[in-house]
Amino acid sequence: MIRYISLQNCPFDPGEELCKFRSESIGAIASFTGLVRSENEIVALSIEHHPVMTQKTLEQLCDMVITRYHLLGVSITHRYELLKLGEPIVFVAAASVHRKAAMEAIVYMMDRLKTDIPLWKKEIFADGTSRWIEQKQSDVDRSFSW
Amino acid sequence: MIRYISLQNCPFDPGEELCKFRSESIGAIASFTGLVRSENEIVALSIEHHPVMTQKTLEQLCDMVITRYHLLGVSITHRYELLKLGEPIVFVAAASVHRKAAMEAIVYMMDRLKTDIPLWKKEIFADGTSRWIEQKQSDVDRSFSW
Amino acid sequence: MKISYFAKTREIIGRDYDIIHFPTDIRSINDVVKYLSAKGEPYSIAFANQDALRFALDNEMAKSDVSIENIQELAIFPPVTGG
Amino acid sequence: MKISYFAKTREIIGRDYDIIHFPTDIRSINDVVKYLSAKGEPYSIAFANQDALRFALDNEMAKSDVSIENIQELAIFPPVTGG
Repeated sequence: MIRYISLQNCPFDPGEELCKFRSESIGAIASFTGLVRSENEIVALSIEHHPVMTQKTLEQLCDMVITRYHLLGVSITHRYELLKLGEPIVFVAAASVHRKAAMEAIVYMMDRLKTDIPLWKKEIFADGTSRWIEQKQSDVDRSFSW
Repeated sequence: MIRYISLQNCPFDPGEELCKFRSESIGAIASFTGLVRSENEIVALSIEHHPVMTQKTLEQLCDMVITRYHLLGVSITHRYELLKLGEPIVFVAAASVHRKAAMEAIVYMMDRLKTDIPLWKKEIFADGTSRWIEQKQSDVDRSFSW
Repeated sequence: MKISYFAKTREIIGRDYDIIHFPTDIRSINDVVKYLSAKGEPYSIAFANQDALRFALDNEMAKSDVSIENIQELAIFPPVTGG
Repeated sequence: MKISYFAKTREIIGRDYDIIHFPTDIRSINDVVKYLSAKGEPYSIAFANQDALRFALDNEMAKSDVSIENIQELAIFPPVTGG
């Protein structure tokens, strides 16, 4: 069983994270990367989190998804503090025997992350002002649908 | 628009492939990697393909998935000839503004690849014997379900 | 009892946490929110829309009607936007 | 006309392709398969289960009832197992 969790304030490389799964039992690896995109003319994104709860919730999520999808490996990396445009915010990956489990697992993980992890995003603009991002009702609906 | 297609007989690194998407419009990248796993006591996998048709079909698949899911980028890498245990066989990735499109696109691409691409896999055993893999009815069913 | 604030809630309150000794009739998270709101600004502003608040008791998410008995820390924050 | 074989079909036939001049009454892919099967082994073995055969005419997948008129190459192979 491969299980990586990283909460970090420095940039990471999703490609490196993807390569961490090495096992001759693994037939399928699905991954998802969420990135800071240029929306609302932002220049950066700032993420605040509740360190203890976030770490614990990520560990619980990993355990849950491993059981639910019979995974051979799971990986979650999440940034906090200041992120520049184009930088990865979050990376999740799931490894399994067949493709269906790995693919469903990353959809599930992202839906859960959106509503269960105590992280808050703030848009930073060129003039130095900022605005907290509001939770999307579509994310809440997706999370409840599981 | 980022569009990579590679049919190759040498190993590749899914991590490097994942890093090819660079654009400040991209908010989401989903990827899938299929690997040679140790099943039926195989020691290797051999893949035969129809070079002209495979290249053409992969190009058509890329065009189709870009339109269908409004993607900002798509990537497909597929090995042929001899593959060792644990090596990646296929890598697909899709980049989009929001996560739903990228995630659905990789599921769609893999379902199509399983039935539309003229590639044939053969299991190679330790005693030098080999056996062609049969098409799975579940793959045919999934392909028709779209 | 330690009351921690995060994100927008923290910014409105103007600090990361308070240490408050509540009267004995303050039993649930709801009671805490009402008690602090009654003190006026900045609490009354931060807690004006209670539907937009989430709570955690000793690092476990909790509904607002849960008891605070034997709890060391209550965290108050807006709906999360991670992932 | 060039008839190409792939994978298991190629292995049973024992070569990558044949160049065959068909009689004029051989008009569809089905006709080709019947004509070759009638020649006996290895064709009769390779084409024994026609449900397990797929076809391409000049690099385009085709159903077995399609005409081979003006076609340069017919490819015959088992169901694909890529991805």
